[in-house]
Amino acid sequence: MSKSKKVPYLVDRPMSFCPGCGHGIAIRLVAECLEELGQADNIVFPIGVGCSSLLGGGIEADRLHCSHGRAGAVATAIKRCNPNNVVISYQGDGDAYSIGIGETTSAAYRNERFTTIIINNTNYGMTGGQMSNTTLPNQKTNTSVYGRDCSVTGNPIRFPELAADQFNVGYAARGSVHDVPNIRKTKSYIKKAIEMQLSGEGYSVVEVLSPCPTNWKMEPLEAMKHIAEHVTTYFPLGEFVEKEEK
Amino acid sequence: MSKSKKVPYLVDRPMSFCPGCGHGIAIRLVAECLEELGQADNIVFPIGVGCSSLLGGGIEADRLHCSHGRAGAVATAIKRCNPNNVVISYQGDGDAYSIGIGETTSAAYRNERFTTIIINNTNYGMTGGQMSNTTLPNQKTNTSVYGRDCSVTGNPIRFPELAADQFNVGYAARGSVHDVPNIRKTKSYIKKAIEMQLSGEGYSVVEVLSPCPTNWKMEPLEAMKHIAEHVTTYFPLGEFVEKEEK
Amino acid sequence: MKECVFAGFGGQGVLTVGLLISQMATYKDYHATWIPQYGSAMRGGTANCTVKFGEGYIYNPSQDEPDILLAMNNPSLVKFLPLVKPGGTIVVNSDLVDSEINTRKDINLVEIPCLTLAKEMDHPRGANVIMAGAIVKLSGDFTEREAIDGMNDMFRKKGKEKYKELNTKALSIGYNYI
Amino acid sequence: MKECVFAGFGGQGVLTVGLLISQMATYKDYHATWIPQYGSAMRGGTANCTVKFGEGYIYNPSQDEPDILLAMNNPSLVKFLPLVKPGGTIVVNSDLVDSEINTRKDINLVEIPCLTLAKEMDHPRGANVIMAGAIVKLSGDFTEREAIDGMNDMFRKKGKEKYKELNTKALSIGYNYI
Amino acid sequence: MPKVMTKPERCKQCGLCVDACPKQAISFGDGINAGGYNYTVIDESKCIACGMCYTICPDGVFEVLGEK
Amino acid sequence: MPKVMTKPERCKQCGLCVDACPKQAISFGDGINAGGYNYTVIDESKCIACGMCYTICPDGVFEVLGEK
Amino acid sequence: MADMMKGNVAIAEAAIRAGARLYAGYPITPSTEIMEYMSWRMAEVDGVFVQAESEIAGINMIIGGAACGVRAITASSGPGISLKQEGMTTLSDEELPAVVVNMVRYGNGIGTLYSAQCDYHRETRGGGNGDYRCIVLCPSSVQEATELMVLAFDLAEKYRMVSVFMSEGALGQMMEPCELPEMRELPRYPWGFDGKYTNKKVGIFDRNSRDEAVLLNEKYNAVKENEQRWESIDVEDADYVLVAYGLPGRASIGAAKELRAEGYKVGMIRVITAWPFPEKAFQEVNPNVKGFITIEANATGQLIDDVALTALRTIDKKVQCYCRPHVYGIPSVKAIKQDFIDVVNGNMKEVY
Amino acid sequence: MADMMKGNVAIAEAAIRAGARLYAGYPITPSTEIMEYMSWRMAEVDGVFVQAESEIAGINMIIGGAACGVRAITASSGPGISLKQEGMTTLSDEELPAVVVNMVRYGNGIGTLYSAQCDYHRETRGGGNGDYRCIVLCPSSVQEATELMVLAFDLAEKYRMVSVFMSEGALGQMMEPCELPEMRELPRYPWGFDGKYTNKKVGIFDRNSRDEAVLLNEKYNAVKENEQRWESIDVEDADYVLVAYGLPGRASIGAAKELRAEGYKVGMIRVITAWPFPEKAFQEVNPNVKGFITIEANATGQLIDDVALTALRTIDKKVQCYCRPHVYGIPSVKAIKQDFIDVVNGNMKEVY
Ligand SMILES: Cc1ncc(C[n+]2csc(CCOP(=O)(O)OP(=O)(O)O)c2C)c(N)n1
Ligand SMILES: Cc1ncc(C[n+]2csc(CCOP(=O)(O)OP(=O)(O)O)c2C)c(N)n1
Ligand code: SF4
Ligand code: SF4
Ligand code: SF4
Ligand code: SF4
Ligand code: SF4
Ligand code: SF4
Ligand SMILES: [Mg+2]
Ligand SMILES: [Mg+2]
Repeated sequence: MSKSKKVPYLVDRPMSFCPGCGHGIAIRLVAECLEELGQADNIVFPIGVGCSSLLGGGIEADRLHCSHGRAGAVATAIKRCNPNNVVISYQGDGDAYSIGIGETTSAAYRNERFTTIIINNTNYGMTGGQMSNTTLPNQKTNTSVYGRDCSVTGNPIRFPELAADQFNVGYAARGSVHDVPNIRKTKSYIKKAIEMQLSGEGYSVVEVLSPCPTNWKMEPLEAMKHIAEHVTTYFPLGEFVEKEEK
Repeated sequence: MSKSKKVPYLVDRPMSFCPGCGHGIAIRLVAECLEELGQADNIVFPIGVGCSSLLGGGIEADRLHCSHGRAGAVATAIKRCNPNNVVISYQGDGDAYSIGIGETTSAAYRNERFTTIIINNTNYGMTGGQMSNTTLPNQKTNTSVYGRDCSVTGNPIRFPELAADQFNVGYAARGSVHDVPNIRKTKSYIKKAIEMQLSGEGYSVVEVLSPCPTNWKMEPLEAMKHIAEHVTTYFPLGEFVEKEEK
Repeated sequence: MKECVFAGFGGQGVLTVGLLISQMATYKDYHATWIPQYGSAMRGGTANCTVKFGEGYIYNPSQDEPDILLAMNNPSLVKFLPLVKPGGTIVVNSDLVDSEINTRKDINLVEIPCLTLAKEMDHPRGANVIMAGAIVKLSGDFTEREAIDGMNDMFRKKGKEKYKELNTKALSIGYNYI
Repeated sequence: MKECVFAGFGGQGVLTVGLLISQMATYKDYHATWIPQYGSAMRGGTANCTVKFGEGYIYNPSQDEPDILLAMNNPSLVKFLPLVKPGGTIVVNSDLVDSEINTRKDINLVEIPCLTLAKEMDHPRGANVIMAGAIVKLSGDFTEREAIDGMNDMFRKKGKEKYKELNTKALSIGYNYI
Repeated sequence: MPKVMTKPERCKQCGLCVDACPKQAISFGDGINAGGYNYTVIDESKCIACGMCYTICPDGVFEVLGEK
Repeated sequence: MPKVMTKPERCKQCGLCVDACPKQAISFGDGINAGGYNYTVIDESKCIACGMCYTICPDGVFEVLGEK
Repeated sequence: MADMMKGNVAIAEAAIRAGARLYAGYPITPSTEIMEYMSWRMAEVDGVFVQAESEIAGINMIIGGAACGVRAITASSGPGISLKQEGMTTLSDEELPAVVVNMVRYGNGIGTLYSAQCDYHRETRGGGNGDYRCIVLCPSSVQEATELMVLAFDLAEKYRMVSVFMSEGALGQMMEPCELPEMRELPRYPWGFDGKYTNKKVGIFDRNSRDEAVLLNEKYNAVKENEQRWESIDVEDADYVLVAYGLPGRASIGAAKELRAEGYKVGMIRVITAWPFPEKAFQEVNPNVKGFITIEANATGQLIDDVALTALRTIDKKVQCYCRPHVYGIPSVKAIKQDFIDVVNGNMKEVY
Repeated sequence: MADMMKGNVAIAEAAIRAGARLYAGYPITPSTEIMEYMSWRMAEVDGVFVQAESEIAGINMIIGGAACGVRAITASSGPGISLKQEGMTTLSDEELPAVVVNMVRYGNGIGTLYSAQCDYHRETRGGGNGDYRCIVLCPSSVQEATELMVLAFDLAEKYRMVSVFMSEGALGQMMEPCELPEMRELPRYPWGFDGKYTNKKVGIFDRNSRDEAVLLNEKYNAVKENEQRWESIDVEDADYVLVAYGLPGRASIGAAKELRAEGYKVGMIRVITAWPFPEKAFQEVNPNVKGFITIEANATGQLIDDVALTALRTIDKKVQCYCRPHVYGIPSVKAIKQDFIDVVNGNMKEVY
């Protein structure tokens, strides 16, 4: 018989995401890691605008609804003012990589000592499914109705890779929640990211590939399969940098 | 006897930079390239805020003083609306890499077909010498009076490298104006960048290491030597990507 | 001027019923407005819209005091019951809605098993059109012909003509169920 | 209330002369204001500041109608000449300034070869302090002692005491040049 | 003692757990919760308390009563 | 015919050309321009029209009259 | 017989027909459908569509396009419009015409999605630095929205100003029968960049602020004189005049008509140009009017200030000004009638 | 005997002494010295200094710090303040106290470096989305600046609002003798984040907008009632009252005194809190006053609206309101006296 499993109290309440949405899994993983690391009562969440906003009533912890894209800056100040708290910004791909690209890269650049979790569902979910900077080539969205044309809109951005290659960050990884093994692996990434923060060595980021069945216009299971078959081909899973702890 | 050399009419007027400032050399190189490529009457300059602003009266061409940091977005629209014009955004390191990091990276990300020239003088010159994202480790500025502490402010950003490694851009290079050979090489980079734009293949960027004797509190010659001896150790010169023309 | 509220789960087609009725009104040269509830409340899974139409100009397009309420599920009935104008009509999807919820005596409650009817006619997605037919009849503002023409005109313009016959039939079923 | 304008090239220390005079005034419990021209015009290489001081409150600290103008170079004289109050005083650095530029008869022009004087006393960076001394005298508002004490107080607080003797001497030279 | 406890009021009928359960122990029952969803029910006889359902469920429906 | 023409009113006395000239043909004269700067003068006898001064001068002071 | 059309779609298509050939923006509810429509429609008319990385990039793209002489438009709401303030003052400063659509949603900060009128002060006075003004057009129906969109471009062009198209979020979401304007085939503005420095008046840096201040005031005075728009009823003999705009304005007309029918001497001014404020409408008001009542969908009352200031300029005596902010949504005709009754019965204190 | 101190330095040190322990911002003339000072000074008091990548990041860092209960301050000017508007409405919405310094410079768009008062409308009404208000404090001397900085923090804390410290650029650049306030050792605000969810009222997402609108108005009414600040002279018997703030306000006092001495019945109100506007100052004005004259350093006249609106509330009859915008700089005492003479001689048309 396996270990008992109970939703951590941090997130043990009804969530208002759509059926089959990956946000619910991701935030639970964060809560599990915090609990296991004994940090569940030592946590501040700056939260982005997007379906992340639906966490407002979903988690019982210090949390601030940041202006769209600005969680990187807000988290910077929170961590600097409260260095002993664990600070985790929870954002979507639109929030962190489009409007917030300045704040997100600048926090990584400065190697701010907080953790960023970015839910990459390859579109702006909350506003009804527009193209984002992680929308796959040829993916149809409400602002790429004939499929994304990368020759004029750019290729999907790979932020953990960028942070790992260009900046002096502590930890960068990409996981996915499309099946149980990947959920477990993603949890291990999130845990390492928080541990990196606890060590004070540097900025940590985990991008989480996550389904948006509503805007992908797919059934939840189909959406999970879509991640396995397509999304991961553009967004390789794994760890891109892990600084040695001093 | 060598070839005759005359300041191109585009910039053949008094400039209001400080004595020994590299901006004057850099903008002349741009004008020379345009002239040699037959584009001197086919050019639009979105110009950043900084000592670049002093170009207002310095060049006779279509030019727009963009809000601080936003030249990347302005240039995007200009090039898309006037695809047959050569569009060159001329910006400082503060303008392009601090406040404008979002617009600069987003233009590179989308592979917009214009050219960016970034004058990297390792500080905010116009406002009197504050730290910028390219300030060297331990460099004293008005906001790093004891020398830049990279452990909390980040390591100097290397944008051409970032663009080359992370995005699908056409051309990225870094030159310097600290002596005649480097000025000549930098000119060749700028020319390639404009050629890349003319070919329509993609975004091109040339960063130019440039002295700011006033805020470095150095004599002009000393400032040039400082570039050779110190600045280039953090900012390697050369070309980082050059897309094959189709 | 008539005011109708159409409410249900996201997938039940209530916004379309509303649009249908408003388009029929326009087709008859009435003034008409259609206004949805929008925003992230969508994620709760409920949707509703308000349609107003009539001969005069519509000063306030927004929800006010509906003459007619279509409630396709229980939460909708609970939510909008108190708003219905005294003497107004409430049409419920009796396949899903528990009419016991209704506590008002001053309204006219009409129960239509639209899911069953739709299944019977082999057009499971036509339940909302059936309801549209019923509401058309109850409103007294359109003939069956006018309603059908208005509806078909709308679906044609939207390039959704292929269900023309099924939809015509569904509308008639609803119209004649009353 | 006295208004003085101090103008010259960036490196000539005119802002410091202004500050010196204002600090002397404060030292004497006068009201005083010091206001520079700021901004990217700096790059042209010229600098200037306006100092007002007196027993009464200074309502407008900004440049208005100077009683005294210090012009350390030609462009400064050209620029500020028209502003000086009729009957006012203009002190020029006669080592650099061409007094011919002056077209006004209603002012008192004082020529001081401050660069030469500074060289002579072996304190080449003291030309501005010499000018301060002259202006102190011309203003009639301070004794030599008051001026020297005010100045030394300021330099001491700024941690720049090491030139105390040289500066005292420079001030005296300027004061007594008049 | 049951191996798995559920909070049916949270279920949104996404079906992810049904697919993930290695023992086909989960199915949709007839009940409808306040959200209007057919919620899941567990066949305790099949369940091996492996916890897959807990791991995949986005809505925190499951609690697996395995070893502490 | 001179090999190099200058626009002395533009000179800001930065000294870069003086340093760059391979023939030490450039020096500061006695003249002061409107900006207050001691501007550069060229010793034509030393100049080889190499163009270094043109290349380094940030203020467009030089025109080198070499081959067209 | 016109078809039912969604406000945001009608607005977008009207812009295309008015000559818009650049759209750059970032999505935000309740304006997003405008962008979504433009994302495919712009290409059909050989225009440029850019999905910007942010509202700031979006408005700066508008600046770039406008400088090329292209009719340019962006749309947003709430915080998104706040982010455009620097760009809007820059457009104004450079005298670049453009249209900025604000589908107003309720709330400070991140705000809510409710339809509202809480940005009145900002749009009429400018939320960017400086003294600039934008023309502010406020439709009350989908049909009027399409007409005002054409006007927005025409006025922006005529005065080289920014036209703010300020509408409540609900208008973008609602459907009404609507006849679209004719498709115009317009050349670019003649003065845009062409790479040849043909036009020396766009993008120049060094300017004389004092001279410009005079020109600025002259321009704004011309706009004030020529471009006031409003709809009013029964103001000549009114004891009380309701003042409102947009959808609450529309509902207020209904209320005023019903009150008239009930025997109250009520008039109504529906403001169409919030700037320039329709002073001329007030000149027609009964000189013995007892009070003005603003009906607003915001928390604190904002229109009230312009009403009081305008009354001060147009009515010879002091007139009481009342304000009933309904927070968000569209106040019902019944609620507005009640507001009036509250005033008459002395149950509402005047603001001015 | 106080030492000469530069305005920006005095402002920065006063903020430190008032308890500021977070500075985050981006340089811009003429505010930069505040940031430069903070860059080394903050560390000395164990505070946090972050050089933000932009004004937007800066104001959002202020949000983060304020949410932790830290006294936070940022400073900027012109377009930099425009970029902070979204953050400022968010601070207001979250009821987070903070101080935002605007060292106002002249101009729309990128603007100029001239000292001016062109942001009055924006600061008093909010340039972000929504209905929020900030307390706006306007010093007229370096000494007063240090005192108002302490007040700015205290009022921000008391009402959980943003205090905007609005000063002309010139005040930051000028030097005057100045006595600094005492150094205070204050604990953090008691309600900030501690990681333990001790305080459940910061950062909550779901709120009832209608209820909040009521509370918002109550709060703003309390501020209006309690926090008006002004300096006035000779208003009780004045035929004309000059109204101004900041350095032009200071010069206007000089002008009013000289005019009085010359026999004119002139009074003067120097506005210290631009919001809440000092209505109480107007209550003391001669009921038979003939006119108010605003002296402003902007292009279009902005203070004039609040003066007219306040006169409307406080004076029983219609009073003419005149406005003389001096574009930028500090108008001289002589120029202001001339403005007055122009009004008396009928050479200036009233605005209201
Ligand atoms: C300043 C601002 N601009 C735009 C919006 C509208 N908006 C809300 S969420 C969102 C996109 C969210 O996408 P993402 O970050 O990917 O999160 P998701 O919903 O996909 O999880 C947008 C554009 C906003 N709230 N604020
Ligand atoms: C929105 C905004 N923020 C700040 C400023 C002030 N500012 C002007 S130039 C400048 C920095 C310029 O530095 P850089 O881009 O490196 O150019 P440089 O002067 O060094 O060539 C700053 C911060 C501004 N004009 N606008
Ligand atoms: S819209 Fe997409 S991301 Fe948002 S809650 Fe629904 S499924 Fe999840
Ligand atoms: S401040 Fe520096 S960059 Fe600017 S003009 Fe002077 S030397 Fe050049
Ligand atoms: S614990 Fe395992 S076996 Fe039991 S229901 Fe869940 S997934 Fe199936
Ligand atoms: S995974 Fe959870 S929400 Fe989805 S069907 Fe299973 S129990 Fe219900
Ligand atoms: S051309 Fe060459 S040799 Fe002649 S002055 Fe210039 S640098 Fe010297
Ligand atoms: S390089 Fe040019 S500006 Fe510098 S000294 Fe020589 S001529 Fe003068
Ligand atoms: Mg997303
Ligand atoms: Mg720089």
